Amino acid sequence: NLRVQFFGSKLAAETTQKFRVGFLPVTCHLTCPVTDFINKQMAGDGFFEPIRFNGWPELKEAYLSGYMPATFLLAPLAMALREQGVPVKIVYLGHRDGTAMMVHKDSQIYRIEDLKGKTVAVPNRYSNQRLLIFKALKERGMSIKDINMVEMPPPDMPVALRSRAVDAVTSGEPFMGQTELDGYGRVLYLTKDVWPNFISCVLVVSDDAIKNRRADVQRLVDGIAQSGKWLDQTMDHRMEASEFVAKNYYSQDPRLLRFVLSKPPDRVKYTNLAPLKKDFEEIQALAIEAGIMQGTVHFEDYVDTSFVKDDNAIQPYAWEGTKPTNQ
Amino acid sequence: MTGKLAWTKIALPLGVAALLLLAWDAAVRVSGSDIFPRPHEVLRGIIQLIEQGLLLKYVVASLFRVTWGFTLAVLIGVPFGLFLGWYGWAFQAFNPMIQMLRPISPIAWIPVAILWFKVTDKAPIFLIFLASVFPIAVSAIAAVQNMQPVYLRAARNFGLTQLQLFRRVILPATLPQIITGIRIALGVAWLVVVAAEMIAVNSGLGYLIIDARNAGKRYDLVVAGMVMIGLIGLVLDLLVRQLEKFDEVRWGYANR
Amino acid sequence: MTGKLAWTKIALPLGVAALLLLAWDAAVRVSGSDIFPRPHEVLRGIIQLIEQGLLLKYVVASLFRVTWGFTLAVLIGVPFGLFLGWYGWAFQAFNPMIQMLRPISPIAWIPVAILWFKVTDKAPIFLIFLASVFPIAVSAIAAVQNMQPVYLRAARNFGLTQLQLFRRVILPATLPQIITGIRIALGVAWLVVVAAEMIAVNSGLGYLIIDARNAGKRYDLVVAGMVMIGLIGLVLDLLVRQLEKFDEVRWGYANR
Amino acid sequence: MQANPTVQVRDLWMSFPGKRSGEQVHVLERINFEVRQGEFVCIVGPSGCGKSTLLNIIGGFLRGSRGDVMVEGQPVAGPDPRRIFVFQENGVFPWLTVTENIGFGLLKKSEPERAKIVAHYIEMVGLNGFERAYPRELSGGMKQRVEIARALAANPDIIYMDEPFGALDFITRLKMRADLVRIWQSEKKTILFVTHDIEEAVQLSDRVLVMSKRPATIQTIVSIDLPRPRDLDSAGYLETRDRIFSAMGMSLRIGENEKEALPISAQQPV
Amino acid sequence: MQANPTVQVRDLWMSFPGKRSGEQVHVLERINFEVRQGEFVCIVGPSGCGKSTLLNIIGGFLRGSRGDVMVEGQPVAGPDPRRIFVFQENGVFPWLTVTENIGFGLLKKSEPERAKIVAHYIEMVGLNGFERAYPRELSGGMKQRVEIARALAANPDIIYMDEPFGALDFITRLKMRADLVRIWQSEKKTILFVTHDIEEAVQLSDRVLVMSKRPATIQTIVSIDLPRPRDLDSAGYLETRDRIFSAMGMSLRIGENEKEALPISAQQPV
Ligand SMILES: Nc1ncnc2c1ncn2[C@@H]1O[C@H](COP(=O)(O)OP(=O)(O)OP(=O)(O)O)[C@@H](O)[C@H]1O
Ligand SMILES: Nc1ncnc2c1ncn2[C@@H]1O[C@H](COP(=O)(O)OP(=O)(O)OP(=O)(O)O)[C@@H](O)[C@H]1O
Ligand SMILES: [Mg+2]
Ligand SMILES: [Mg+2]
Repeated sequence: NLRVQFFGSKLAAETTQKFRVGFLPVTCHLTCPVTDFINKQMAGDGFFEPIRFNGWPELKEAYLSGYMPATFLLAPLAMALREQGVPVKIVYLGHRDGTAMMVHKDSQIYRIEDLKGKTVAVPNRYSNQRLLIFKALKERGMSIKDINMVEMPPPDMPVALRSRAVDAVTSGEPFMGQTELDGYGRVLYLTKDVWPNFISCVLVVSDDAIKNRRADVQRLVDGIAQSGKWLDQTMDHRMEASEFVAKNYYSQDPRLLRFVLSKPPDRVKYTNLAPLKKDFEEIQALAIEAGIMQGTVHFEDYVDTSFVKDDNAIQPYAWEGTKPTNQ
Repeated sequence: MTGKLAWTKIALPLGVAALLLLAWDAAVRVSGSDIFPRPHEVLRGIIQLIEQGLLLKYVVASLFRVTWGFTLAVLIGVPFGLFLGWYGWAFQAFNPMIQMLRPISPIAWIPVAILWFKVTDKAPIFLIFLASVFPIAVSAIAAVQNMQPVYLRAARNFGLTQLQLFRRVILPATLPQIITGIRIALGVAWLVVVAAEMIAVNSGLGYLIIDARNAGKRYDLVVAGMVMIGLIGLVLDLLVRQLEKFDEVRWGYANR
Repeated sequence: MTGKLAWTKIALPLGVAALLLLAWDAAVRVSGSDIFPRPHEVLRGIIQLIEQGLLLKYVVASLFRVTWGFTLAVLIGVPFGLFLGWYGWAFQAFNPMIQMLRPISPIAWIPVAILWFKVTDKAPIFLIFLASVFPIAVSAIAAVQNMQPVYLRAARNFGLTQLQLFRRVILPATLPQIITGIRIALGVAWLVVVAAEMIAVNSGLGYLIIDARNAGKRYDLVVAGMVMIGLIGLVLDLLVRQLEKFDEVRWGYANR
Repeated sequence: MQANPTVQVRDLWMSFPGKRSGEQVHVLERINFEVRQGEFVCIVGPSGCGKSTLLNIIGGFLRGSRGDVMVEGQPVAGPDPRRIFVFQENGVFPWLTVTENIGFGLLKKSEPERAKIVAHYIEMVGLNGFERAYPRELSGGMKQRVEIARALAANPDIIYMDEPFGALDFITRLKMRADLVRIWQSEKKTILFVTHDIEEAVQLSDRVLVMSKRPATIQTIVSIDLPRPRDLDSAGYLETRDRIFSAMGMSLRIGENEKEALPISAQQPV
Repeated sequence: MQANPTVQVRDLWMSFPGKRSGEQVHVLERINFEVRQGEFVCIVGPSGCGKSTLLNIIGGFLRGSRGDVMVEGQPVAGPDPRRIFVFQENGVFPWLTVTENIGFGLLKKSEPERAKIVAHYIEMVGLNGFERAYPRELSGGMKQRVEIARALAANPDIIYMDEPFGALDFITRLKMRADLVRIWQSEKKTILFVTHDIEEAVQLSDRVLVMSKRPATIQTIVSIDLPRPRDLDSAGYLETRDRIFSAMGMSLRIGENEKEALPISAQQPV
């Protein structure tokens, strides 16, 4: 391979390597470490290599550079990438629902309408949280111009809310749960209240991997689906996952993950993750309105549904966890 | 002579720049990559920013923040550095703290900045200040400590007040070295502008870069932001170097 | 005398540190905030890291990256800077490029680093190199350009080869100033370690800070990372300053 | 207070820490002398014997290893604006013009007064036309004259001068000597003056301190009771000069380094 | 080639750009002279007249505004290792020891050869015991001797010296003069020597160039045909010396600045 590697090859993932999957330490990507962990417990070794990143840009750039053939990604970002000609396909969802908008508990904001004139922090322009605000405002006869939207790295949101530097924050978990757990954040809305079955993150793979490493992709999708169902099977599973993910993958306080996964239990859901056209059409419509997509691509272009023949047929992992360690 | 000088001053760097641009373009083309933008794509990105009226806005916003943060850093760093350089006890007392604080990333300071300054322009200004004040202070301290002994002796001989001593001897004697420190610090101030503009500001060249990195595949805009910062850095450095032409500091420079 | 010196060198900074710690503790207590850790909580965080065996691992990982990036920066920056400082045409040709490159944030370079070096240790090393090579080069250029004319003349008189000239006159004549530049650059190298370790590495003090930030409310660990970086910065600066004691550079420093 | 000792050096020793070997460089040994108020004392001695070191200790810029140095009855703690030093190395501030350098010690004076004094001394050292020049634009001798003018302009009680006329040509030097003596006589200053020119020492001073080779002791002190203005052809002058010459020759002959021990007659055939 | 002009200065003019006013400082005007190979030429003249400037132009460190300077038949393009300059400002490298400084021009020699030469010149300038000292540990006169030794050690064909003995005491100075003349005689060097000491000029040189006040022209050139070793009491010596004295006095009297125009007799009463 004499090609100059200096500016990256065209997403040519090296086939010899273990299948790499990028993720961030957020609850939206929880199925990634869960799948890996259960696999290692059951089979002694994982069949893919989860690569943990610390922020969206690096994650995406590593994907674009061809370092890994698959990654969790913001849904609107994945769609926009396809539109920009990046050979990427959404094959499965990361979760449904799963975020919230928090206000300070002492603030006078009780309804979405009260956000008028307030400062609201979102992670970035391509986050679905931002689109969700578009939707929420539109449904109440308001527009984005009625609020002051700022962008901020999610890790800084708790401090910003605590010090009331902003009036409201919204991002992936666990940052929202943290504010609630610490007693100064109050939920203004959970995503399910505004946008039932909300999707924030999706699993994407490169066209190249779909063509050349189909079996790996299929195994990955199956694994994610199985662990999603496993998570939603019992609350014990969620508590178990909180422990091992917090300890081995996220280096967070397990208490925090337990909180996010249980208060309320449907704050975030990991079932029903097959990509559906109507969901994405709704996202796309909002994305066009929000100016992050043109609308030159469609569901069939950016989603490959062929890896999920029948989502309902997939069974959760038959793994009961390492109970003794919980004592 | 002047004709020749002007020629080399303009033509040489332009030649180097042209070569670099060609190399960049060739490298991207040869690699067959479609991720990294080619020079003309970056140019197109800049033009697009101009058309949207964003470029000027972003440049002004970043210049505003850097100017404030950096000016504060100079106003505090130079006197503080001179002071520490001159008074041994002050140096002993505060130098370890300075050496501890200066390698700490502005990113680590972001929570503090938000806590203190909320989501205002003051937060990035604070971060820029923090990153640039230490190089300035360190160079001022070193400059005082390296002053030629004979000037020190002459100065001490005339019974100046402390203020006069600083104003009339220590400052001018150290200025050539301090200007070098200031030039380095100015680069550092811009170096952290991207980190500083992570804080909920919706403008600035740092924001442009963050935003473009967040966007799908807009590396043309990332590079556009880098190019703009580079150009501004070049101009500001030229301006600071004009200081070296003043009679009060010219003594410190060999005749070129 | 030595007794007194040792006393001030240790007791004074410790006193200042103690005062600062008290002030920090009081500030957090008064603000009633529970976000910011108090000093003893940070200490607990550090102890926890030690117990997990992470602290040493992280320190070693960051030291490894910074040492590589910084050493490369010194090895390239000093000769390159001396060269540009000495040859007017080279300065004319390359200085604008340097001034353009040096204010560009390492964060903006991350995409390039990932493209070139993938997610390996080379990527952060590259970013650290990039951030520290320019301060070093700028201070070396300035040092040559500010050399005392009489040394220049004496040097030119003896008909040295270019290499001898650099090795035996220009380098020693500029070393005191270059060491100041190196000290500043060492701070800058650490300044960017957090940004550099954003690239999917899973070790290092920068990683610790990012990771702790991602963990919701582990500011005790964020501050622990800051403190560790600060302590390392202090030690490294002390080491670099030992260079000033060598006979070959002592001439550049006033007797203290 | 008149005729009281202004400078008293009692049993002064000085050594510098040796570089590598750890052995010390002994420079001054058992130096004892006094300078009365209003006296003009010259110090002569071989190069490297310790003249600058001695003057720097008296001036408060260095500290002796042992012994006392009192000036005006007080132990010397540091430099003092009533005692101005003219350095052997050029101490003119390169960032100030000639005018600003000469006016440096006059910050307390009003602007016009300062201007007047500065103009007077610029005139005296013959730097008219160079008022606004920077030191880098001056010749070696001109820089030296700026430093002398700066010291005189400050109107100190005591002046310490370390080879102040070393870089001046013969004529300028004569003029500067005459000016210095005039100022000293009219304003009753105390002057300690290091020179390597024995004729200069005899022309200027009341007493000449002849130092021996390093480690330097005071070889002899030669009093010069010749009337002023001094007649350089008078027998007294010539005799005093020759006494110092031979004292210095002696100081060499008793030195360890016999190679340097040139007899006085060495001045004859070159 | 013997007796051919080694240094030829033809119609040399030099002015420095005036600082603020834009008016220039005219330093040299219409300078014409030649130095034959193996000749010892001294340059004397009032302080600030342009002696260092002239020497720097000949040495290739400055460029004249007008006129030609040829050395060994070639226009001077820059400094050359066969022509070593001893600077008026101290040009000793502060980062090198005495030994390293003196051996600086001998990089091409083998290690032991270099050590031998260095030892020889350290001995000659009387710096034994200071081989490993750094310049900051030396006195003013010792630094000057290091620089002289460094120049002589390089064994150049031509030596340009700008007040090299200015900071030396009387005895050391006599010894250095004798050594310089010996080296010059035995090794047939060409020497251009700036001094402010007229006696020194007459003792050393074949010809003395007397420069006028700035803008400097060559006032007179005095040939000294006295046999060596020179008898400093001989009538010829005294007569030559006085001719130069009066030429220099003249040069002052015709200067613009009447204040400085001290008559020769000024050397009498101080
Ligand atoms: N900082 C120093 N460290 C070590 N030795 C020193 C230092 N300063 C001076 N010396 C030594 O002290 C001795 C006396 O030096 P000093 O400058 O007093 O001589 P001097 O009589 O003024 O000579 P000169 O006439 O050449 O100026 C010299 O041998 C010198 O090497
Ligand atoms: N770089 C410069 N810029 C402007 N003027 C200068 C510069 N260098 C020298 N001059 C002027 O040129 C004149 C001659 O200076 P030069 O150093 O040649 O004198 P000199 O004869 O060597 O005197 P001295 O005996 O005092 O060393 C002086 O009037 C000085 O002010
Ligand atoms: Mg001395
Ligand atoms: Mg001169």
